Amino acid sequence: MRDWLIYKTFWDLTVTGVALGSLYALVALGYTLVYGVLRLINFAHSEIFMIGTFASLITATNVLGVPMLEAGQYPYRTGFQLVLILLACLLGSMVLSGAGAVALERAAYRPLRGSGDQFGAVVLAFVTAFVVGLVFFDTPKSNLIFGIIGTGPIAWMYLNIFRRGRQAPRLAFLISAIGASTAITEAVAIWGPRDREQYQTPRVLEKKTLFQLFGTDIRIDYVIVIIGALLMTTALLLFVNRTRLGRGVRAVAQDVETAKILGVNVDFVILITFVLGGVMAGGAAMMFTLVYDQSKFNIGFLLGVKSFTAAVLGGIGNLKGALLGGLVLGLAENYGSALFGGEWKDVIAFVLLLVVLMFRPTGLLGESLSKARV
Amino acid sequence: MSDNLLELDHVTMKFGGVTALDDVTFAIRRGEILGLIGPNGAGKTTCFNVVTGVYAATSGGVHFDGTSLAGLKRFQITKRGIARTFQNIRLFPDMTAVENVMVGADANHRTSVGGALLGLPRHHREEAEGRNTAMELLTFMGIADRAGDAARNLPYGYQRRLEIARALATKPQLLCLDEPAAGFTPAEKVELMDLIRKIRAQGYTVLLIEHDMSLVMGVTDRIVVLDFGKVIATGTPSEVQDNPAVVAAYLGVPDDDA
Amino acid sequence: MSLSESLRSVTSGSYSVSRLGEALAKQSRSVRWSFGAICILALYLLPWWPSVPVLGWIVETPGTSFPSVLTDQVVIFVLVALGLNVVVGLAGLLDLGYVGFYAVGAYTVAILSSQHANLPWLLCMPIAVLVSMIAGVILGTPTLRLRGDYLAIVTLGFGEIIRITANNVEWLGDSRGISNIATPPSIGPLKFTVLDAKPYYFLGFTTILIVIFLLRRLENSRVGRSWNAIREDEDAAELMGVDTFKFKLWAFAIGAAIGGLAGSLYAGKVQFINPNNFPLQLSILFLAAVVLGGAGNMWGAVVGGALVAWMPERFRGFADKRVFVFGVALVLVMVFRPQGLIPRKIRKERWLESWKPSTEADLGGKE
Amino acid sequence: MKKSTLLRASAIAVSLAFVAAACGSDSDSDSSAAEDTVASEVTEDTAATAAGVTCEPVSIAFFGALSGDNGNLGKNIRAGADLAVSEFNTANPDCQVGLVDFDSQGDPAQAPALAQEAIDDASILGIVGPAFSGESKAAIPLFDAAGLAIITPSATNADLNDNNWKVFHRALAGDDKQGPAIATYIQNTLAAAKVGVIDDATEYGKGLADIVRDTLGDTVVASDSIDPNAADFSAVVSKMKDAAPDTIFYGGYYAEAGKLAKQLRDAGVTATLVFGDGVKDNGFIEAAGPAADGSIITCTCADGASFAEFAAAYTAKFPGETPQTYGAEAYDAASAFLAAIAAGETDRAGVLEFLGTYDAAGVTKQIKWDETGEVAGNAVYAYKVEAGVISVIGLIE
Repeated sequence: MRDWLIYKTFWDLTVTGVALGSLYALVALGYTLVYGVLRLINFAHSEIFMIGTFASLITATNVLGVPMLEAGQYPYRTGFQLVLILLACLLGSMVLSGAGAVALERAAYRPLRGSGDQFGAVVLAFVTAFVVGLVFFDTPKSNLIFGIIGTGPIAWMYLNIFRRGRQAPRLAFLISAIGASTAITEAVAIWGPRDREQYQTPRVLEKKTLFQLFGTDIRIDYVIVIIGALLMTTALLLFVNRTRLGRGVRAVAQDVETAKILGVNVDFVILITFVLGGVMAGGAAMMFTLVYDQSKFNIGFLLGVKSFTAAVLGGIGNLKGALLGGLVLGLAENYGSALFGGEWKDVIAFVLLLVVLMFRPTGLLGESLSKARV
Repeated sequence: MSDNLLELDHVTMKFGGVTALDDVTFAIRRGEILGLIGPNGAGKTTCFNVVTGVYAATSGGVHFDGTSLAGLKRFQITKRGIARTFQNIRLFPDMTAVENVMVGADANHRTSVGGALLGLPRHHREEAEGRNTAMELLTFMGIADRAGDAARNLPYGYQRRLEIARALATKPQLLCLDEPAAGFTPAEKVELMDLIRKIRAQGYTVLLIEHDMSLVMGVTDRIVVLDFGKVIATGTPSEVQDNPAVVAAYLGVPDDDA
Repeated sequence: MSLSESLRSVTSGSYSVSRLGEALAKQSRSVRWSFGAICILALYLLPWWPSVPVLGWIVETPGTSFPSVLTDQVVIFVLVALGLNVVVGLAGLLDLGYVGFYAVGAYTVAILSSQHANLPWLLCMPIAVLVSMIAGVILGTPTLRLRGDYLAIVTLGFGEIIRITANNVEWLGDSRGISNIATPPSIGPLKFTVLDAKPYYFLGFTTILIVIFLLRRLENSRVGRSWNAIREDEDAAELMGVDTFKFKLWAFAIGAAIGGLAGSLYAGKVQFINPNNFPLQLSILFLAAVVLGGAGNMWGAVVGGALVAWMPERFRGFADKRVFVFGVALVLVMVFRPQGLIPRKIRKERWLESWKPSTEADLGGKE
Repeated sequence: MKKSTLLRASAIAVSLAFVAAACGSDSDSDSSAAEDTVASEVTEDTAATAAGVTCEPVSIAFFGALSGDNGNLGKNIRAGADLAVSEFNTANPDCQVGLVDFDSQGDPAQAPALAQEAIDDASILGIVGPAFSGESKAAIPLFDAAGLAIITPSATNADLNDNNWKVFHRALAGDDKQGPAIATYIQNTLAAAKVGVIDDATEYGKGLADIVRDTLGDTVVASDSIDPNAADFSAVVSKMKDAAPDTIFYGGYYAEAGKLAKQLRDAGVTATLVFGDGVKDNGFIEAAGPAADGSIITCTCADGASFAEFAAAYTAKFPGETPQTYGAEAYDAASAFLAAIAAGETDRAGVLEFLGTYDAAGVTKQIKWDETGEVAGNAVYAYKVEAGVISVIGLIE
């Protein structure tokens, strides 16, 4: 009976699967970029995505003043106004996610590479002072003030004790990433206005059916997601392959030492890599809110794990692999859920990964950012 | 039993479209020091990698002590009696010098989890044997004074010697040295030549890749010259020295590494 | 010494611990042994520490029962950290699904002593260890050929597969979990009852001591050396004659067995398990414990495991902010002590000092 | 060298001071929290009505998640108990009852240690909680052995009282009462010919959904589970769209119910949506928006006149908030313990015995327990969402 079901709903599952896969792919690009350059599983990338969804929410409601509901109905917008709102949200998400990624890199990773700088020291010092403040005060405002006051001296101290020129073991990066991820998630859960509750984002786009394909309704939000993901991936590929900075990224991905000798500013290239990953995650986040109208403090976790799976599936470090991996994973999850039941969705994803790695130990398209030629 | 310890039989190695080794055939006789030379990119290290099982040859075969090495895993080849060092030193940096050598000595040991957990007599015997072997080798290489130091903290020359000690600890029949003198001062090179002779005197067969012509000429019995993956000359040092093809190869490709 | 240097020495200050170690190493064998014996005795008395002045105020866990925290969390985390340290710290294999083995151990005991049979705990426990070990081999055989981070994501998937399967398969108790799991049998005055956690602690601590004893034997043997070599440079290790696959599989199997052992202890104590006991986040916490303590150092793993289990309970006063603080602390520790609190040390070969060449240098070469 | 030793010493001193401050402040906050309730009530009650009972300082405890992923459910439940306790303290200035929190984070691994601590605190006479079924199974054996009565305001799993726990009570009906009622409603009132059933693969959701599935039998034409942590339910939605049932039942909590309702409506599924009591929460309306309209929610609670009173008091105590899922049940549970204290019970055995004879009108229903600890009576009510408001439409026969 289930075979029959998947046959009947095949195109339906395909469309939604590709849309979901596109989101996976965009987030996976961030994992793959950072992995390609630093050989690091950027565990906190899922939180960059989460920040993006909140940026989109804030842009829509606080900046543009779109209400959640208008007279009990969704606040649909049309035409120019709609495009403007969507673009503003996209921009907001990309900027905030990109900025989040930069802060993450400077504070949680760069000091571990032995080149900690003022920026990272200040961020770390502020967080430290804030945590110490938690001991003495119980209101966010006094914590914040205490944090700001304490930042200066602690930052000075941190700058003095940064281990310059000493590369930390790779496991330390991973744990630092996990710590950063935990801290960001919990900060949103504790000090966000709705605590751990789910947030809604205003639905400005009416989910109209654009056309029918093989008897399946193709909705506008899915079309936007799929086209958006393709455009962003293409832009990223062009950037990495055609620009000077992109060459720098590839050079560092290939061999850090050689790149250094050739005069590439490695720290700057790494920063750019994080920005690129953050922007992609921001784009994904905005489109996510477009389809699902929601966010939550831990929204990134599962999506992050899946996206990382997608990146490995396609061949980690390989940009086109991330796209392919995302799409394959999205489709497999949808078909598999229909076939075996939704409770097995994650099992299907991981078994697929295992099977693929058995036969292609470096993923579908093989690894290495440096070899990701168009 | 043949006189040859190792035979390369029409070995060809291709990476994608690049042919790194092209129909290479040569043999190493028991007890000799064979030099493998050639300009940069001639395929010397690839040749090593095929012998030690890092790569499987695209075609052709490698025979060691009369049997084919095809299909053997790397560690099995080592246990058969081929040990090597690396061009860019690859010690176990966070382990002590003596531990590094003991890893090599373990190639001849059989204690596994059960034996270690139960503290079987064989475990103790092998540990003691490993320690002795390691310390004797370190003494032999002249670096026993730093036996308890982490490999990463040793001076460069010590690290090179430690690699040789580690390889010797596997009790090989054939010792493959990949540019052991790279980065050495002339005085150190002389010491190294003595050392290689001493190693041979102990009964080992040595395959030596080296850039430094004086070293190769001074220590080897015979020399194989590779260029662009092909054997262009084989013979004693003096024969090879006068070979016009060799001269052309070396003059044609400037040696920027030495 | 300049100010910044002194600051640095404070953060890198393993001085207190390592100095103690050095001071001890200089003492005679009998002094070292009696010091060890006193430490062990003091640790056996750990459940009573909260009533000691000063010390008690440091270790107590306000708002929750200290002896129960010891048995349900600290002992389990220390055991798990010891096991994971074999995989991650010694052999250098990144395992993000270690909770899977812990779950296999707990579920084996649960199924054999409650769900589908009524075997005594003492019989279930070794079976659980064996089953976990087999699970390790089954997972390891296909995946250990993968390198580094591929292994990480595959093991992460394995942990999730175990949890989701337990959650959705009726035979495994599905989301309701399994109750009434057998407790360990009473030994003389040690009665394993619901309301007294101390006997479980004695059992758990003894188990930890045995595991440490056995792991030390492994570490100081050909096996431990091979693991270290694999971690340092897998290719070089294989070319030096180390059967890398076999030893990686052993690391996996031994790690899994210890994880399963921890699971069987947990199941025997709490007598109830459900899939919520084994979330993915727990694997990450386990890994954090090992690296925080100092990957590759058994004592580091012990300290890391104990800290990660105990700290959140100690600082219950922070209520919902303690997880945030934990996250920040992880970043700070990694930034300023990337090797962990008790870094892996270059092994001091005590025999080296007394080593004398037995004969003239003989290389054992071929004639 | 001397300087550095000094520096080290001072560094150690500073860090010790931090620890001291940390510990000092946290024990402060503990006690001050308890005192807070006491102090504020006393000052508020300047009239000092002579009425009220006298008692030794005693407390009841809340046991459940206050932090972690499920922290919200726990906080809402705790608020109900908190309201009952502060009302009681206002009314009885000479009998101040404390409310002690045991934050389990919903984690069964933390539950036994917390239960042990509650047991070791002799002033605690009763437990409102444990909030979830999983932690209940890990903690209740300890409470049972210690004879400390519990009233869970939210754990509905049917097999919870298979264990002959004598301390076990719950302030709401188990799934084995609600499930068949839901099925009856779908069959009789909605007269559904084709039903789809979805659950969230949790103990609560799947437990309830399975009862509905079993009761409805062949009318269930499509059945599936979702992962509550996922955002996308498109595979399930496709399945439901294809099977075209007239009614869909979802067993789970309100947040996912909201997401699911929205995605079903977006895909053009028009079936009537039916939910269990875990969805009776404004969070559902917020998450689903207009998609919530027309949904049916069942609950073993009746929003009678006393409920309105409760809601008003709730908003007065927690400005800007309304009672959420299981908040009212927690209020009823705490009230039962407070009644025992008011009746002069001073030890756990007495409280436990008192609960056996307790029979009073609660906010949600008449509270009276049978010998297994299940609340007597089978009343299950249906609610309907209309224009963003959940209102009762009647008793399910």
